[in-house]
Amino acid sequence: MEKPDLRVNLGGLVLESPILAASGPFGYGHQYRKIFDFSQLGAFIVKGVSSEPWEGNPAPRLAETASGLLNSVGLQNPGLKSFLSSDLPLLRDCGTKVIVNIVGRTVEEYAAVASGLDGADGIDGLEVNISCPNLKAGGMAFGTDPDATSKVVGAVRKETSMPLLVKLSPNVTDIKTIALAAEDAGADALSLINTLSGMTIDIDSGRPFLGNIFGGLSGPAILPIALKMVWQASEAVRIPLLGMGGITTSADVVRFMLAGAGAVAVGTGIFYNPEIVSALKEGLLEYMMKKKIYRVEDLRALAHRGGFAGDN
Amino acid sequence: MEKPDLRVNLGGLVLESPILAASGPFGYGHQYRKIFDFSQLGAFIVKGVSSEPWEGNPAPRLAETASGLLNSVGLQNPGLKSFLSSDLPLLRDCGTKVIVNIVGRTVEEYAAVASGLDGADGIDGLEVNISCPNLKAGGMAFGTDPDATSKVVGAVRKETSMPLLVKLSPNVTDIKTIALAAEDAGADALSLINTLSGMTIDIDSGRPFLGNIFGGLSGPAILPIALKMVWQASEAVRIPLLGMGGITTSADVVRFMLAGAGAVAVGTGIFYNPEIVSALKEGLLEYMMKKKIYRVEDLRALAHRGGFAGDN
Amino acid sequence: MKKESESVKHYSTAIVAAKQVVNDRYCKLALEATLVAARARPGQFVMLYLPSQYGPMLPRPFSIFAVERDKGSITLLFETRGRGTALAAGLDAGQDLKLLGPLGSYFPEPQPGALLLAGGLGIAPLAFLAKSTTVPITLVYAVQKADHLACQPEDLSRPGLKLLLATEDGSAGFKGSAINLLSNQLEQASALYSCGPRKMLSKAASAAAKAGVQCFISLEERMACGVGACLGCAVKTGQGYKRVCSDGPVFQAGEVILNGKT
Amino acid sequence: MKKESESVKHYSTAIVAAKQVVNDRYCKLALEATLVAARARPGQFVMLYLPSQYGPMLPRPFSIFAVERDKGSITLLFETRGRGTALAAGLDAGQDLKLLGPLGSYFPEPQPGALLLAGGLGIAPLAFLAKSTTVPITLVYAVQKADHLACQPEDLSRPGLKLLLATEDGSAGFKGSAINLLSNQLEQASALYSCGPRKMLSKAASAAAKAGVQCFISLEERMACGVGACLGCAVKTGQGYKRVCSDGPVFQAGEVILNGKT
Ligand SMILES: Cc1cc2nc3c(=O)[nH]c(=O)nc-3n(C[C@H](O)[C@H](O)[C@H](O)COP(=O)(O)OP(=O)(O)OC[C@H]3O[C@@H](n4cnc5c(N)ncnc54)[C@H](O)[C@@H]3O)c2cc1C
Ligand SMILES: Cc1cc2nc3c(=O)[nH]c(=O)nc-3n(C[C@H](O)[C@H](O)[C@H](O)COP(=O)(O)OP(=O)(O)OC[C@H]3O[C@@H](n4cnc5c(N)ncnc54)[C@H](O)[C@@H]3O)c2cc1C
Ligand SMILES: Cc1cc2nc3c(=O)[nH]c(=O)nc-3n(C[C@H](O)[C@H](O)[C@H](O)COP(=O)(O)O)c2cc1C
Ligand SMILES: Cc1cc2nc3c(=O)[nH]c(=O)nc-3n(C[C@H](O)[C@H](O)[C@H](O)COP(=O)(O)O)c2cc1C
Ligand code: FES
Ligand code: FES
Repeated sequence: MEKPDLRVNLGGLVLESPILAASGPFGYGHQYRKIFDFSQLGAFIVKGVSSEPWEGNPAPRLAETASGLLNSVGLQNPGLKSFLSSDLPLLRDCGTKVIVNIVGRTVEEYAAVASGLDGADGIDGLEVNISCPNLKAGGMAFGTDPDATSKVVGAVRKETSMPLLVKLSPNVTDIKTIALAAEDAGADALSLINTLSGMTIDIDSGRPFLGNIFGGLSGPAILPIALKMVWQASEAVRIPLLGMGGITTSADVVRFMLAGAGAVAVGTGIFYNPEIVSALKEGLLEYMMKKKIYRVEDLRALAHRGGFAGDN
Repeated sequence: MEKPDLRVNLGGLVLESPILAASGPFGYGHQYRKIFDFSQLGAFIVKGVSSEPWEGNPAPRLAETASGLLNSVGLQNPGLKSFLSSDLPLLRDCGTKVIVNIVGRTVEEYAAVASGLDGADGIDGLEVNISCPNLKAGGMAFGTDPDATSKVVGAVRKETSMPLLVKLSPNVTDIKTIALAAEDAGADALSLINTLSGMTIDIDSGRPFLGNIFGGLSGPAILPIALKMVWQASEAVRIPLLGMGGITTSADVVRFMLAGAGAVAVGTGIFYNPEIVSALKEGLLEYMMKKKIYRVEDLRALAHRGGFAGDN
Repeated sequence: MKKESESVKHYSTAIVAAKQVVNDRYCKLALEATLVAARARPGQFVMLYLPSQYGPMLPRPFSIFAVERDKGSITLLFETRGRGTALAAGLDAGQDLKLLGPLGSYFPEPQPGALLLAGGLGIAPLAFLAKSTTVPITLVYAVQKADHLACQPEDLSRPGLKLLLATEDGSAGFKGSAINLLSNQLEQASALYSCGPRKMLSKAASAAAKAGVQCFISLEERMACGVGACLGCAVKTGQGYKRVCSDGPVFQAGEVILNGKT
Repeated sequence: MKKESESVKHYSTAIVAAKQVVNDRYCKLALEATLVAARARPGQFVMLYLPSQYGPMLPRPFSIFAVERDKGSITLLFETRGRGTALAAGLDAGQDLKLLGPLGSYFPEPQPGALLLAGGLGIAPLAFLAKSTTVPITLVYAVQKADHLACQPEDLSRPGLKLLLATEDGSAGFKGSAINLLSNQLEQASALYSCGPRKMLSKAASAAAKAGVQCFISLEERMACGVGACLGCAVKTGQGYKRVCSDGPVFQAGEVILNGKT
C-alpha cells in the first residue's frame, strides 16, 4: 500500500508533517531535543519573544485542573537580542522548520521584534501572538478587538516577507471577525486557539492559587471549544489554519483537520507524554491508511463537505 | 460546636442552602424527586420554558468529552401552557423553592413567558436565560451584546415583581459589560455561567457528531473559566451571584463562593452522581466547621479580601 | 411496549458477583442488585457508574441480559469498546459500584409464535425476553461472523425456543442478511421483537409493516441522566422528539422515525 | 549546588520492583530504572508518568530517596496526598510506568562536619545525600509528631552519621522547632544542606547566613515539563526568575528570594 503523503503548505511554508510543536510548552527547544527527535515535527514554534526581556509572573505559575492546565508564565522571555545570540543558534539544524512566536505590549514593540527577526538565519516564519494585553488601550488583549488586531498584524506584515501566522485568542465573542481582520491585514495563516482565561482558588488559604490570579487554560478540557473555533474560522477565511487546543491523541489531530485545519500543533500534550509527537504521527498514518486517504491535504475541512461517503 | 448557618439571600429569595439545581440537567424535576431529596436543595431551577413549545435539535444530542459534556438539546420544552398545567403542579410541595428558567427568540417572547409565569402558584422566582439566539438580529445570542441584554432584561422586569435572576453566557469577550447591563436593567441576581460553545467530530464518518453540529460544553472542564467569570462579575456588580460550571466536589462549591458567588448551582454533576446534592452539602458543612466559619455568607468573595488570616 | 412503572428507579450499590470474559471482545458481568433483580423486565436497562480513578465520567447504559431472581442478581453482556466498557471489563468479583435501575419501558409479553430478531449485541435484551416466557417462539440471532457471537447458542436454548443463527460470511448458521432469513418467518409470526443496529431495525420494521405484523424495537442513544430529565437521548417520532431512556428504549416501530435526519 | 549534566535526561520505562506502604500516609516505591540509578546524584528528582485510566494527567516530581546501583533501582518516598500519589501508592510490583530523569541540579559533596536539615518529606533527598558519603555529618530530621516520621531512624543510620530527631510535640527526640535545635549545631558546621517547607528553609537560610555558614537548599514548585522548557516552576532570585526543575531544585540559599511575593 502506498505510504500516505503528510506534506502540507501552511501559508507558504512547506512542511513534511502536519504536526507542529505549539509555542510555549517546548520553550526554546533545546531541552526537548534530547528527549524526542525534532525531525518528526512539521515545524517547531518557539516560545514568545519580545523586544526587551520580560520577567514573567510570580509563582506559582501552574495549576492542574480537570483535564486541563492553568499557566501564568506571563510570557517570560530573554528578549530579542538574547534570543538571537543564545537560543536561536541551538535550534539550527534541529531537523525541522523554525517559526518564532512574537509578543509585544504596543504595536511598536511587535513591529520591533518582527523587524529584528526578519531574515535571521534559521528562522522560517513568524507567528504573532495577539493575546497580549494592549498597554495603550486599558490592557484588553489586542486579539479581542478587530481594529487592534489589524494594526498589530499590519505593522508586523510591513517588517517581514517571511510566512506570517497570526495566533488568535479564544476569549472573544466572535472569532470570525478577528480571523477576517487578521487575514485582511496580511496574515498568511492563522493559528488557533491560544489559552482560555481562567483561574483557581486554594480553599485552604482562601486565596487565588496562581501568583498572577488569572492564568490560561490549555489541555484536553478546551478541545471542543478549539474545534468549534477552527470550524468557524475555516468558514470565514481562505488562508490555511493551524489548529490546536488540547490535542493528545491522533483522533484529536484528525478532528482538527476535518474541522478545517491544514496542520495542527500540540502544546500541553508534550507534558503528558514526551513521545507524543511520534505517537500522533503514527496514529495519523494508520488512520489515513484505514480510510484510504493518501494525501493529508484531503482530510482538510472534510467535515464541512459531508465527511466520508457511505454511512460508517 | 455550633452548626453552621447555610442560609443565603439570593436577590430577595431567602434560601435554606446555597446549593441549587441548575436549569436543564434536572429537567422539570419530577424524575429526580424519586432519586434524591429535594429539600436538600436551596432551590430548584426548572429547565427553560418558552411561550410556545420548542421541538429541540436532532439526535445525537450528547457527547462526552474530556471531563466535560457537550449537549445540543436545543431548549426543547413543552411551552408555557403545558408547563403550567402539567409540570408545575408536580413541583408543588417539592420541599424547596422553585425558580423557572425562561427562554425566547425575541424580546416579546421573553416578555410573554415572564408575564405568563408571574405570580403563578408554586413559583418563587424567574431566571432569564439570555444565551438564546436573537432571531431579529442575525442569530447572535442576546447575552453576547449589552444592548440586547438590556432590552430582554428590561422587558422581563416589567412583567414581574418576583426575584429576577439573569443567566449570563460565557461566550463573550468581556463578561463585566454584560453583567453591568443586566444589573442596570433590573436583575436582582446574576447566574453564571451557561455552557461554552463547542463541537466534536466523529472521525469514523468524518462528520460533526452532534445532530446540531454545535453544542454547549459543561462539566469540570469549564470550571476554571466559570470561576474567573464569577470573580470578574463580582468586581463589576453589587447584586448577588449564583455561580455554576463544572461543580462536582464541595471544594468546587467553596471555590465559587470565595470567588464571589453567594450561592452555587450544580448541573452536569448530577449525571455523575445522583446523590451529589447531599454530598456537596455535607462537604461544605465539614469545611466550614474546620475553618470555623459559621455563616456561609462569610465565605462570599473572601478571596478578594485576602483569604484566611495566617499562612495556611 | 409497556411504560416503566414510575416508582421503581433505584440508585444503589451493586456488588460484582462474577465476571466472565467471553473472549477479547465480549464480557459478562453478574451483579448482586436485589431490588433491580426483583423488578427488572425484559427490555429494561441499568446505568452503571464506573469508578474511575481520574475525574468524573458519565454512567453507561446496559440492557439487562439475564436475571436470577432467587440470587438477587442481574447479568449484563457487553462489548469492550471505549473507556466505560474497559473499566467495566476490569471489575473483579467482590468490587462494588453504583447502579441506577431498572430503567425504561419493556417489551410486552410474547405470545406463542412471536419472532425475535437480534443483531449483534442486540441479543442482550432479547435473550432476557426469550427466557422470560415458556411459550414457543423463534429467535433469529444475526452477527457478522461466528467470532461475533457474544452469546453461545447453548446459553440461549430452552424448550420451545427455535434458534436460527445467521452470519454475513456464513461462518455459522444461515449465510447472509438477517432480513432475508426473517422474511420467511414473518408471515406466521404473532409479533416481531427486535434489537440491533438502526439500519437493521429500520428494514425489519418495514418488512413487518408489509406483512401486517406488529413490531416492537429497542433503541440506543447517547445518555446522560437515564431517567427522562435531561432530554439528551432524543429519538424522532411522529409526535416530535421522545426520550429513549424513559419513553423507550422499547418503542412500537410505527411510532419512531428511523431514517433521514433524526 | 551542581548543575545537572545536560546529557543525562532519559524518558524510559521503569518497572515497580517493590512497594512498601510505610503507614496510611507514607509509601516507598522501588523502581527498576537502570540508567537513572547509574546516574542519579543526591538532590535530583524524577518525573513519574502515572498510568491513569481516565484522561491524561501531568507527571509528578519526586526526589530520589535511595539508589541501589548494583540492582539498577531507585527508591522514592512519598506521602499520599492527591490523585497522583494515590495512583502511585496503588502500583504493584511488576507493573511498569514511564519515568523521566534524573533531573535537576544536585547537592555538592558534603565535607566533614556538614549539617543536614530535613523538614517532613524533605528527608527524601537528604537521606540519599547522607548515604552518598562516608564522612562524619549531622542530620537533623524534624517532623510535627512521631507519626509523621516517613522514614525510621534505623533506615537512616550509618557509621559517622549523627542523627537528631525533632518533633513539635516532643513525641520523638527533641521537642520544639528544628531551627532551635539547629542553632546549637550551626557554629561548627562546614555547610548546611536543607530541604522542607519554605518557612523552615527561609529560617534556616537566615540562621546560616548569620553564622557565616554556606547553605544549600532544595525547593519544590508546581511542574509541568520538568526539563526547563515551560518556565512553569519559577522561583524568584536576585537575577529574576529561575526554574526549580533545571536551575534547581538545589540552590545556594543566598541566590533565591524565599519571602514575600515570589
Ligand atoms: C438502552 C441502552 C442499552 C444498551 N445495552 C448494551 C448492552 O447490553 N451491551 C453493550 O455492549 N452495549 C449496550 N449499550 C451501548 C453501551 O452503552 C455502549 O457501548 C457503551 O456506553 C460504550 O461505552 P464506552 O465508554 O466503552 O465507549 P465510549 O465510546 O468511550 O463512550 C462514550 C460515550 O458514548 C456513549 N455511547 C457509546 N456508544 C454508545 C451507544 N451505542 N449507545 C449509547 N451510548 C453510547 C457512552 O455512554 C458514553 O457517554 C446500550 C446502550 C443503551 C442506550
Ligand atoms: C523537585 C520535587 C521533588 C519532590 N519530591 C517529593 C518526594 O520525594 N516525596 C513527596 O511526597 N513529594 C515530593 N514532591 C511533591 C510531590 O510532587 C507532590 O506531593 C505530588 O505531586 C502531589 O501530587 P498529587 O497528585 O498526589 O496531589 P495533587 O494535589 O492532586 O497534585 C496536583 C498538582 O499539584 C502538584 N503538586 C502538589 N503538591 C505539590 C508540591 N508540594 N510541589 C510541587 N507540586 C505539587 C502536582 O504535581 C500536580 O501537578 C516533590 C516536588 C518537587 C517539585
Ligand atoms: C506553559 C505554556 C506556555 C505558553 N506560551 C505561549 C507563548 O509564549 N506564545 C503563544 O502564542 N502561546 C503560548 N501558549 C499557548 C499554546 O501555544 C497553545 O495555544 C495552547 O496551550 C493550547 O494548546 P494545548 O492545549 O495543546 O496546550 C502557551 C501554553 C502553555 C501551556
Ligand atoms: C443537558 C443540559 C441542559 C441545559 N439546559 C439549560 C436550560 O434549559 N436553560 C439554561 O439556562 N441552562 C441550561 N443548561 C446549562 C446549565 O444550567 C449550566 O449553566 C451549565 O451546564 C454549566 O454548569 P454545569 O457544568 O454544572 O452543568 C443546560 C445544561 C445541560 C448540560
Ligand atoms: S438520558 Fe436524560 S432524558 Fe434520556
Ligand atoms: S517544569 Fe517546566 S520549566 Fe520547570
